[in-house]
Amino acid sequence: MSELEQFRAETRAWLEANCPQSMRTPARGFEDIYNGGRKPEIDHPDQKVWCDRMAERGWTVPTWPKEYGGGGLNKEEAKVLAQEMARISARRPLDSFGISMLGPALLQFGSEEQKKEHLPPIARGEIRWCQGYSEPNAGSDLASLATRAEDQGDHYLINGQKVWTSYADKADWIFCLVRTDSSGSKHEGISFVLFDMDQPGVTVKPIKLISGSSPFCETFFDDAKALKKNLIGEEGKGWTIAKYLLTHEREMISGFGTMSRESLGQRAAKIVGADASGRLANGVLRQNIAQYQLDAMVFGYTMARIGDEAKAGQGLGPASSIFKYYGTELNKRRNELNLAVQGEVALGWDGDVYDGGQLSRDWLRSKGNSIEGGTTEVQLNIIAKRVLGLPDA
Amino acid sequence: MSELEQFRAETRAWLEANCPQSMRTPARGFEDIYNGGRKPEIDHPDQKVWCDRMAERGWTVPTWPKEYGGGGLNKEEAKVLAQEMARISARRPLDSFGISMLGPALLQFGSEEQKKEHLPPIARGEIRWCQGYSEPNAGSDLASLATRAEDQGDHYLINGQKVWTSYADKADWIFCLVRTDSSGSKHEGISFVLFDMDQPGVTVKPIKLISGSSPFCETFFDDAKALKKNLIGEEGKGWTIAKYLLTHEREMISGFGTMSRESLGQRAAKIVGADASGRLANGVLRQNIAQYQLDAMVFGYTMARIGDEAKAGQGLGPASSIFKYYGTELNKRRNELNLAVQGEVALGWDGDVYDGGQLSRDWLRSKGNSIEGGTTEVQLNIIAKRVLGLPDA
Amino acid sequence: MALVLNEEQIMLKDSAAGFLAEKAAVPQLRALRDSGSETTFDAAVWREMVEMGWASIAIPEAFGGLGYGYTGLGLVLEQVGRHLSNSPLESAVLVSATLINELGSEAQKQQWLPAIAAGETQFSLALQEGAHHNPQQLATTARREGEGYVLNGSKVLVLDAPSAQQFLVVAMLEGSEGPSVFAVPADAAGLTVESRAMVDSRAAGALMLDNVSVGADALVGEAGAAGPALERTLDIANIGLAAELLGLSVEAFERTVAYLQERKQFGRIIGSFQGLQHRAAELFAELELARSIVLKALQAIDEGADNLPLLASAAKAKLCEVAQRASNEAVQMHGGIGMTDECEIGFFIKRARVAQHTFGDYNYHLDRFAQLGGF
Amino acid sequence: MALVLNEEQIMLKDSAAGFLAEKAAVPQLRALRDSGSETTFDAAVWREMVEMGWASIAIPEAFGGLGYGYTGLGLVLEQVGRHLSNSPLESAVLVSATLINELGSEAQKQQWLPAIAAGETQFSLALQEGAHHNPQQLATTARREGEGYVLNGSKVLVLDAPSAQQFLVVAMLEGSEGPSVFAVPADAAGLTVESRAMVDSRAAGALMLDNVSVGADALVGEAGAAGPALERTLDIANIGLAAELLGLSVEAFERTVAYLQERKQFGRIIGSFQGLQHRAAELFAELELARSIVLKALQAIDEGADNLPLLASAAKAKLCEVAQRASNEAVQMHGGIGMTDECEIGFFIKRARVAQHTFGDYNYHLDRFAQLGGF
Repeated sequence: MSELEQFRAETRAWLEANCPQSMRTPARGFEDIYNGGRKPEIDHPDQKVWCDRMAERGWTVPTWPKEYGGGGLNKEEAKVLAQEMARISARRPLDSFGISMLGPALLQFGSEEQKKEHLPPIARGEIRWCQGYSEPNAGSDLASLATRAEDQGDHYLINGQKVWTSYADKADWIFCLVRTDSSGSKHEGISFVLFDMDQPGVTVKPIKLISGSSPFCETFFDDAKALKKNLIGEEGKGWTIAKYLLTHEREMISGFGTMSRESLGQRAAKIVGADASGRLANGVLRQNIAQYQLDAMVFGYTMARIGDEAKAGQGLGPASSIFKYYGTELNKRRNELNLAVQGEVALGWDGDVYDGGQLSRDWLRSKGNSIEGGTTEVQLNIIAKRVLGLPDA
Repeated sequence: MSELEQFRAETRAWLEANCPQSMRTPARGFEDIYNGGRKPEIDHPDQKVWCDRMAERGWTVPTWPKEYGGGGLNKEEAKVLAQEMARISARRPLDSFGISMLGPALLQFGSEEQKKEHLPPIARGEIRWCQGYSEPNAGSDLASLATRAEDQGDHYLINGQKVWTSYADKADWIFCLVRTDSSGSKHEGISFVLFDMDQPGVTVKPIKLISGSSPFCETFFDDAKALKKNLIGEEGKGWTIAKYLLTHEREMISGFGTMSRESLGQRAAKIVGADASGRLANGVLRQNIAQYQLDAMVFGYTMARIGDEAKAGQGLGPASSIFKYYGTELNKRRNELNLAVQGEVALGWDGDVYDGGQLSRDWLRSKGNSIEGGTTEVQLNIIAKRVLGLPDA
Repeated sequence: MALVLNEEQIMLKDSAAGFLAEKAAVPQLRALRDSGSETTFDAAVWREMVEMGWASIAIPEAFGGLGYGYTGLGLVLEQVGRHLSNSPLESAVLVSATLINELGSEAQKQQWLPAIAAGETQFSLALQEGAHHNPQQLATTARREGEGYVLNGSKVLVLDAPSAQQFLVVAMLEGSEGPSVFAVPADAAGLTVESRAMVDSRAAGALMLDNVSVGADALVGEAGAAGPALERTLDIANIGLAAELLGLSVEAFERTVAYLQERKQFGRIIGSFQGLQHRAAELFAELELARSIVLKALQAIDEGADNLPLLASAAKAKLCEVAQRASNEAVQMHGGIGMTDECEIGFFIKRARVAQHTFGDYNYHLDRFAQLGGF
Repeated sequence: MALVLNEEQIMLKDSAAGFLAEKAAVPQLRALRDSGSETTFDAAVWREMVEMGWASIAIPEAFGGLGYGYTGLGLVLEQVGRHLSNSPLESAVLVSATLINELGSEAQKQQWLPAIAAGETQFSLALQEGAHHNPQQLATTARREGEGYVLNGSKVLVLDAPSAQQFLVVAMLEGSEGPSVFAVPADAAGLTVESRAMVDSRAAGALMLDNVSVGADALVGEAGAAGPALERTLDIANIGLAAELLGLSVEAFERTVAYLQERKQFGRIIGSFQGLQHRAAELFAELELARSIVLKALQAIDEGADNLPLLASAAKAKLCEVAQRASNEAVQMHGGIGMTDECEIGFFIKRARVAQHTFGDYNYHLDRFAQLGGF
């Protein structure tokens, strides 16, 4: 048996023994996945059991190095673990911005000390992080941020306001872009700092969205304190880290549109009806769905192709802008079509018969995809300028 | 009998007596209509007979004043004349840029002497005009024209080049925008002059289009002469007249899309086939045609509404930009759909079986509609700035 | 008829605009929504609308109405769309009064139309049964029993169901080829009205009819003969909804243009970006087209035009398309702010989709437009 | 298979690009068009293509081919699209050799495939009969007579008909349920070949078959059994056309972007206008998508994938959509210049529409895509 097959056998046995039955059902949405933190939201006691068992092996972050709380797995092993988890429909034990965003940035840009301090609590689900990027007067124009950080020797005093801070009300710490110098161009003088949200200078106010949920907050800093040892990278060079994370985020958001689901067209044929030869009875809806399904399929191949090309060293460069732009527009199309297919139930807002308005709330939420993480317009600007080489106005 | 009914009876009788039978069939296209001029293209001798008879009554330009060769009819009478001509399918006796473009401009901006000199030959079809507007380096940016006119006392010497001059090779005179002063802003110092094309300083070179026809020319002026008495309006104030004519032209071009024809959808059902319930067999084509027909119908109502509102003194203002933009885009859609409906025969280029490639040539020609007379992009700029009040970059 | 408003119509439009801006605009809608009440309109404001004659605009004078025609009602509905004003004006007046007027016997019209015109009895049409508008497929049944009838079946998306006093229930009567309509009181035995919260913060409801007995006089018009009147009513209803969607789209667009004129990004007013300018200009042209077809279709109702079905589907399809685009662009161009509940733009996109869906959406009406066009 | 080209494929692509740019690009196409000759390709250049092995790329080694697969042929076709290179590569190789390989008997393959690979015999498929591609409806008939067959009917859009030596005529044989294919020599008695000038300056033709007698060996494969092979051939042909349309679209786009970078209006480089930038960026994304589905579909041919029909219709539909948009935008963004015959952009829009139409256009293939997708 190869080493990898050995690993598969052990993993399978361990998962069988350790994954609670209740965690062997797919999550219905992001909300079903455990996020950890000092004030965790626990829907089922097994969530914490499952997270703790996995964290002990470093499998909440399987590819991170062991010394930072990871599993130290190589790509093949990580793939096996994912396959074995999928085999029993095991839920991911932990998801957080610490894992998906800050962790990768720290691994790349953090000092040894910073990694040692912050990565293990992320891996164990002890500290939940949020991201302090956007500001009220700097929506798409992220780099024109105005939150000031004043040098106080061993720490900075931070004053200003962030907006669209995802789950700031549930987070323990924040990774935050602040301005340490305003004398140069807007991309200079930005620093990337970490600090604890649990201090008097930090106030958080959730923003209610049109979908009724409040995943975002306004966050106010009034003499909030950030220790200098938690400055990541050089002072004034935070834009590099911010760009790295933005690319990361765009790829995550673009993925929203491609979750595998039952084919819309087939569902529509059931709900709206089909003619004798099996064609969806309403020809107009049929064409719109066909166009969507064609584009969604081809978009999937495009993500695969660009991935394969990157592996082969061919690569397109700023591909994430295409993904973000196209993926989010696709997801909006899917949601509009879903309303058109489901009809009455998709227009409900509340109550059991409408599943709490899940369909209409998903539809409304999807409108934000082409705004958050860089609007569609910003992505198109990036393609026009960086890829096509078209000049500035 | 009312005066109008009296007029109708007389008109009907006169038309019955004077319209040659061969002129009682609808023109198949612009090419079938007589354009007059010193070197007229005559497909049928009756064309000239019919034009002369109508011109004698001033009915080639029924609403122009009698002293300038017109019929002096009021709107109601002109409508009756049009109805009576339509009743026997009488062809328009004469069409030219003199009638549609220069005439209205002269009536509004010309001196008494200029009107007396130029309008009657237009009405009689003796002089054919062309329009000298666009230049090679001033496509959409019409006002940046560079053709110079140098003051020589009683005349100007004209040097420069025009492009996209419609039928310049067939015209006798040109109405032309020239620069008499280049010291001010680009809209100032433009003058509107008339001169004879039959002189040594004028060279005309037809431009072959992708459709294979050559309705446009490049026109070169090398010390061409324009008498000062043929300057229309004030020197340096020609832009006002140009704008007036552009509005006029946009409304003409936008009209291309709305000629009444057999419904595309019904034709498609014949060619492509229909299902048992009469639905066009290809559902995708069916939706695209339905969208086009809906928009074409609603665009027709919009032209009617804006006309009615203008009569009622309500009015929208720069409506011609909407018409130009939407009408030409509609016409392009119609032509693309026509290819899709007609299939193989619409892809032919030559030969009897393809009617000389009429369908594909019309399709190709339609692509120019959204470029000539101010591009779609320019029209959208005008709407954004003048109608919506959005600021300049 | 000239495609232009006369002075009387312009006055009606202006007075409706003034009243709704003050009494029934988005802040009032928000307050009603947040109150959690089942009745999602303000009864006192509705009374004022009735007093101003809005419930009687389109009802013939012989039955207590103003005989003012549907063009007038459409102008009021356009303003309703601009302000997202909730009231039974559509369920009770646009739809129910029209159906009674088109289908009812002389006695029924005398009995019910003045009551609607005076705002005394609130009717609502119970037609849709499944996920989609499909008047050709009815599973609700009626059978004769004694002098009267017994009804069984279920209905959804019954507008303003929680406050309605009478339902016009469409059902297939045993032995009939075509549909019949029955007036069923809200408190009839065997009738359950389930209130359902919709995304547009209006009230709709589901009806369960479990052996509901009604008298002989509950049958509106003749047995099995409701088809043509129902079709004409639905055409009129869709034109009215198109008028509402026109007001909604224009208002969302104007708010968006105002935002583009004021919001700064990258050191510039965002309305100066040509990418947004062209999209706004294209949408402006579409709104001008939308205005034309709505006016044409409203006039066609009052003129008794032959091609009303074609014009109704044209108007509804076009306005569904335009409202979807206008409301989507409004959210996108407002950016993050447009995603917040605090910003009023969200109310427009929510109402737009429900009004689009009601009595047939874009897909339904473009398909019908093609069919009526002979292909 | 990874969606990526290997080194051998990249070399093939580059060498095809170099050859075509020199020998068979738009200037050569213009010259051929203006010469008025019926044969609209250069026989000497075609011979060179054959010598480079292009006619044998996809033919199995057993029959004189290189056995290189369709991915290789697709890469050459993409370059053909970039340069609008006329040759019988599609009619004879992509379509005819494939059909013979899929349908022919061992003996027929031995007889004809090496001849095609060597550029000795030029075949062309005669399938379409009416205005549109519709392989389900065939009016051309064949009946048995003696040892052979007699054919009657008519065909249009037979690619490169004036220069073809053999036609693969699809007909319904008396007594068969499915279609049959017959190899008919161009000089057969009763066969009239009418050359037709198409908008793309390629030659196509119409065939009239008036009691054309052929021998027993003219029947390709088995009687009435051509359906599956024909379907697979058409899927492959459509994927090949999609590859050509990809090259055509990318080239038209790149020329347009270059023009945007250079042309000035209103004192600015027009490529600096955001309205044009966003349209160009959207089109760029569409072209990236187009590239993916073409590669995926080409690989699917070589892998013998089950879902080839779905991928073929996906590729053709997507490329029809993208080519239409890319060619229209190319003309519009070039402005007046793009409307002149002197500018080469016009050649792209003309070829695009013919390639889109050939073997089923967007409407045909999006419909088929939906049907194969189960709705």
